[in-house]
Amino acid sequence: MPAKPKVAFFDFTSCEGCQLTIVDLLQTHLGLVNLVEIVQFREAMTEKGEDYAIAFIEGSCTRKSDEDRLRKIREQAAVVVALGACAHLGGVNAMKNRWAIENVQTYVYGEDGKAMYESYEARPISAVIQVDAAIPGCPIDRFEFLHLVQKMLQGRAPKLPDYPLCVECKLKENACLNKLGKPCLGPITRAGCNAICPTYGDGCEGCRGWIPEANFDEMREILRGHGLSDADIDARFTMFNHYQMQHMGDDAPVTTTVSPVKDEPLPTSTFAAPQEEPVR
Amino acid sequence: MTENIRVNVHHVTRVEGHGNIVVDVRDGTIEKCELQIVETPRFFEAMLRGRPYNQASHITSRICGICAIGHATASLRATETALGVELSEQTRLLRKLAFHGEMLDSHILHTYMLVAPDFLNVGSVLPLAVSHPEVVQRALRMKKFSGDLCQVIVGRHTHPIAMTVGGFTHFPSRQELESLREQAEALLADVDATVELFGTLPWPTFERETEFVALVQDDEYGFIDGVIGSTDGPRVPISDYRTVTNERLSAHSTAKHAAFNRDSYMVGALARFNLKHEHLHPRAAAAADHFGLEPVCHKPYMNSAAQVVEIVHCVDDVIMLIDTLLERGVEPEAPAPVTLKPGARGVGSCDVPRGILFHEYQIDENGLIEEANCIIPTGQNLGNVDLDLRALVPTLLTETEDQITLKLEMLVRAYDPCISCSTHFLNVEFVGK
Amino acid sequence: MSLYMFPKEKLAAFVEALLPNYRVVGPVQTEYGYAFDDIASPEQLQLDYTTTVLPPKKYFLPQREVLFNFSNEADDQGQPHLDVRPVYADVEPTVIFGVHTCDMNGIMLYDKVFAEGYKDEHYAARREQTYVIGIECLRPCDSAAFCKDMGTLTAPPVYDLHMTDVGDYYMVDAGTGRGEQLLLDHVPATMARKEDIQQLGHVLSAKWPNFRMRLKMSKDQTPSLLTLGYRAKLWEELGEKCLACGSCTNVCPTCFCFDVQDELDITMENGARARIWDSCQLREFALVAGGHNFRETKASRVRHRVMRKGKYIKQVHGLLGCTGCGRCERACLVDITIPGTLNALSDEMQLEPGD
Amino acid sequence: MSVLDHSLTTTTTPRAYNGHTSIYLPAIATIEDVQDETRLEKIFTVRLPDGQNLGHVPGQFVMFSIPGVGEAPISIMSSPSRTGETFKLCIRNAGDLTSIIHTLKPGAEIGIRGPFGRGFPVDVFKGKDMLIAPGGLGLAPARSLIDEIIDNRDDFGRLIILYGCRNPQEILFRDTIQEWEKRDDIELMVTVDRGDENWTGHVGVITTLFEHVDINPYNTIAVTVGPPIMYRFVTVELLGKGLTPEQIWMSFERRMKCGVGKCGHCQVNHRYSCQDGPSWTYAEALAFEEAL
Ligand SMILES: Cc1cc2nc3c(=O)[nH]c(=O)nc-3n(C[C@H](O)[C@H](O)[C@H](O)COP(=O)(O)OP(=O)(O)OC[C@H]3O[C@@H](n4cnc5c(N)ncnc54)[C@H](O)[C@@H]3O)c2cc1C
Ligand code: SF4
Ligand code: SF4
Ligand code: SF4
Repeated sequence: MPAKPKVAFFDFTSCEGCQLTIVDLLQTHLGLVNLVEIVQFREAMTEKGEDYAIAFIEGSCTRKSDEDRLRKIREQAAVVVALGACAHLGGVNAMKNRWAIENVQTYVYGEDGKAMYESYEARPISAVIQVDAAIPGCPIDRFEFLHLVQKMLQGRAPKLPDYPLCVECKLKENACLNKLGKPCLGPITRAGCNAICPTYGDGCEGCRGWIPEANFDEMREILRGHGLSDADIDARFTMFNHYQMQHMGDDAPVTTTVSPVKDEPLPTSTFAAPQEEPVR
Repeated sequence: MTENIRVNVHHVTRVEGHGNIVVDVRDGTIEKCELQIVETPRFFEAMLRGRPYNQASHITSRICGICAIGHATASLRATETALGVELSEQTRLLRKLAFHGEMLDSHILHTYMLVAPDFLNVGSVLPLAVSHPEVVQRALRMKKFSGDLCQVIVGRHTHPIAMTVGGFTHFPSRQELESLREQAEALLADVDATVELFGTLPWPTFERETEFVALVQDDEYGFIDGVIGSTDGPRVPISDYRTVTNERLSAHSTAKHAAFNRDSYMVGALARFNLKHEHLHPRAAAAADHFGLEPVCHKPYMNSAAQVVEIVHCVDDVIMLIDTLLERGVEPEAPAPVTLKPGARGVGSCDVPRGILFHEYQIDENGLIEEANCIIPTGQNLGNVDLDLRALVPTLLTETEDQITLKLEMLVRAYDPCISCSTHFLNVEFVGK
Repeated sequence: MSLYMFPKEKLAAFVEALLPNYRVVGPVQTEYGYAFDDIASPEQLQLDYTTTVLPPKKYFLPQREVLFNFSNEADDQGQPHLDVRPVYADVEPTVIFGVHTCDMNGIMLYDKVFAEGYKDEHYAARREQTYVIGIECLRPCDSAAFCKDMGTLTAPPVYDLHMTDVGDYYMVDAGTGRGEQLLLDHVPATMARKEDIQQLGHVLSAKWPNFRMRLKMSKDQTPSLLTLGYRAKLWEELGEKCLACGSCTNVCPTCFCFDVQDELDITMENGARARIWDSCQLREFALVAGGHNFRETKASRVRHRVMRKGKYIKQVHGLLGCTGCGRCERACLVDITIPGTLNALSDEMQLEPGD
Repeated sequence: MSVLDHSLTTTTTPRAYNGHTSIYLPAIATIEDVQDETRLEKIFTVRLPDGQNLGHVPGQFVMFSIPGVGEAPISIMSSPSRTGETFKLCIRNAGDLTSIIHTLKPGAEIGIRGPFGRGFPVDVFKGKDMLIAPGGLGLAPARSLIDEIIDNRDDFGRLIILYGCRNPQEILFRDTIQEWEKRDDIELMVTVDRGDENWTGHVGVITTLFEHVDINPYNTIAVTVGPPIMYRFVTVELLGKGLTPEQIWMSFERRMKCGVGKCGHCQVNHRYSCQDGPSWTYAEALAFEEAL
């Protein structure tokens, strides 16, 4: 067998759940460590190698200052894989892009605190560096990760399904949630997670991104049929895919604005702002 | 004797999230000694604005991959309190079960994969797999159980699916529960072996008196709801959490610290042990004895020992909870109804692996979130870590920088800082300030 | 074969007696309806049920079926060698209870598809090991069914046993010798007497008025209607609406298209080649290397499905590809239905007088 | 005769392996030789277990597989007359599986199923003038027929080959083409859509060659193999020369997963291209809206 490829994991703005999912995969598939040599995995090891061929990047890029680190990784790695919705789509992080950055900074950290927290429009890493493959999901599906890694080791392009979740949902013989009046984005979301959310009774939230043929108009009609307001539907369309919606411009299938409105006033939280003097 | 030391441990590995320790000692005096957080801010509170209330738990579980069930639970409790939701007994039982799954997963990960390598003198879990394969295999077995438990109840551990406002969207079958119970019984041997292993470790004896804060319940060593308790005495209702987390300017930096009755307090397993050890299951109490853990224990390194005690407790509690559920039978039930009204406010709290966590929301009459606040355990601990570091460093000056670095890292690791919980932090110190 | 009967309360004993020797499956109640599933105790079996999400085809052509295992292990010289072993996987003697007449028509078509041309041994292995016990439909499942239009209200000759509820008894028609044996070995059934047969006749003729017709044409006209309507505007309209989610084909008792995928174990030396249900409604179904897609538009895919149901399958296998079970209608989130489509097509194709 | 005569369908029994039969189980064959042909194509010489003869007719295909990667239909390049213990395949690196196939070295074990599909009815062609017009990679399957004709040259009338490629680099079998050029019993013309500095031959799409040939429409069979778009234009030329649709043969490449008429992918209207094709007459194709 040829030398094991050296693999490194990196995290940017994320919850690190995808890396944890890989740790979980090791519970049942410890043999993975025989296929690759892990040289960097901050969540599990102290050792750090800078010589790697495959880089898995978790998390969105949300700071200008992170771009350099991303470029360094790109220079070193032969293959860069976006790991999980944050890296792949921008994910939940991009919900904040609805407002100007000062708006969210002030809201969370107050007038004085905002300057201390560097941030800019959250984006998928493909917006900063070239990405060779993506493993979607929030979190990733551990078996999809394994299969895609195996494909890469075979020298193949890790291809994702282009069809919607409903396919997998039907094969599992789930009762269709949309038929039961519960909102589910399965019809427009890329399959590959084995329809885990509908299987557990909760509608798909679109964490794997849209299929190429997503029929947003009919999807909206279906959700309206459940009595959902347009605001609610927009919120669903943008939970993981805010960045995509933002960058679809006028074609974005949303009824409200997804990008900052000029000169919006800066709000402060009516909940405790960290500037307050001791309450005691 | 090292007169001048500079320790700069970047990206403390093996903690969830990013942290840097900076120590600067000149001529025996501490110039700087702090745990810096380099995690990018994520602005969850801001993002929640305008979102439907039933999205909140799904969004906030994404704050942290390891405390996902904890965040979802705190979030649901906040929403439910705001919207006047009464939970059924079945919902409470199932939530506890899921919560235990996460508690076990997190504690096993932390103690076995992040803490044990330090004590066994191997760099990390990968070399540990070579030097102590049986230890790693046991850890993976135990972790698999906690993963299976989460899967059966809420679909998955990281970002639970079936927990929703007012109840659940999926229910475990009798068969699944029976099989989990069997697995839990079978796990007891591993649990005993765990206590044995951690009993042999040379826990550092460093000690510093401080205040401990945890959720306390009347009749159990619980993790969800209750009142906020302190080893300094007071009991505070959850709705008044702000008087506890109380953010103020600290003496030695411009950043803010959480402080209740003293300069800082500690949350997490040790705090829970100190506050409610009398409700531990007997096997867990015996484990505490075995480790020489006695309330009130002021040795921060012993937080990891307290986590092992909680592992023992949770496995027993899982068996008990499953027995209860099997006896009552689990029936699919619709989530409890909500009442929408203008300006509804609610606080939810639970004691996640790393300590007490608060979510607070204000929800409008259309069910859209107007305001949100999340206070995470690591943020509350940071002030205490700094004070520990300042007390610890002078005792280490005779050691080599490598040894110092390791001890400091181990201290930070003992707190199990889940820094990726990057909602806003209460305490951040910046180099140069 | 012969007609038998046994008291309804003996059904439990029948199932009980089968359980030690067979995998017994049948309709069971789920949280939201019914599904064919394994029966562990007789009370789970619900013979009075509305149509399941998936038809019993999953027992003959499972959603995922391993075709063969392969290995690439190295010999003594370290030279890897390819080895392949066919799998007629987990085929155990199975008894399926409660198959509706529409679904038996689906099985009849499957029998042809997988036997004609090249014989599919994997299908045959499952089919041979499976006893089909039908149940006569006396009432329509729900408003989506149009079995009466499609002529699938009577049981086709694919069953081993076929049961009709005649009040206190089940009348059982033994369709095969092995079915007869299965019955007589496991339940005290008696030969039906003349008056019982008469009663069966009453029950069977009384059922017809319970069913309504939904098609504006006879089923025999659908092939020519579809030939005429190949270029109808209707397909564009349906293509606009369609979600391309494949639900209609996955739930259909007569759809059988599959994809083939290779899977590797963790060593990457061994693995399996499996077939997995596929759907002509999906974008990639007819896409080939180089990017050419023979059915690029959703309209062309929707049309292909309906053409298959109402014409192509009949041309190839002699049977219509729709059993009127109504599953696709229940599954579709945008109301694309077979009766709706055929009726709309028939409307669109009405030539104006004088044309 | 119906448009589709099923008697033409060549049904080959699947190869038994280890005593089992499964139409999906490949025989384990060995790659004997690999030759680079062009930038994109390689020629693989394949040996079946025990050197069994493949037993195909021109125009048929095999399912070529690398277990663990996948399986794809590949036309048989060898003519039956030149198929002994081995046969040849010409494979273009077009994607997932074929890129891995291109990494195979002699000695590699692979899976072969087939031959499958309806090939060209060579017996029916006997005594006829043959006009063969392949485009690009289409020369590979056409080669099987051409070699069969060359090896039984007396059984056929004229042999006219009109070969078109996009550019000179894509031209397959250059050496063989040179040999053909030398023969006086083969009328050969090659064209490229776009030439380069070294190209001295004909430039223009394949249809521009047709004006240079005269045929006897009453005794000619035309066979064209290439991308779908080519058929549309070539058939116009052929009809213009007075051929009837029944005299024009073509090969249809659709996605195929099973090769045996089950998986549904290769359907052209109601017909399965893997069984009722891949070789069809234009007359048959005209009856299918989806064909061209
Ligand atoms: C009857 C027939 C004969 C063929 N003969 C040859 C030949 O002699 N030489 C040659 O190089 N190629 C030939 N092809 C095309 C060859 O099968 C495809 O190039 C190959 O399948 C591409 O697979 P891939 O995995 O490399 O490409 P990808 O683009 O990665 O393929 C994606 C998927 O599409 C399927 N697919 C893609 N293209 C085709 C296609 N044209 N036909 C069927 N399935 C396809 C593959 O099975 C695969 O699952 C023939 C195809 C057919 C139908
Ligand atoms: S539940 Fe969702 S994913 Fe499943 S079939 Fe219905 S719409 Fe599709
Ligand atoms: S069902 Fe939807 S939200 Fe859930 S994991 Fe899959 S793609 Fe993500
Ligand atoms: S096409 Fe629809 S109604 Fe007809 S058999 Fe299939 S699922 Fe049933």
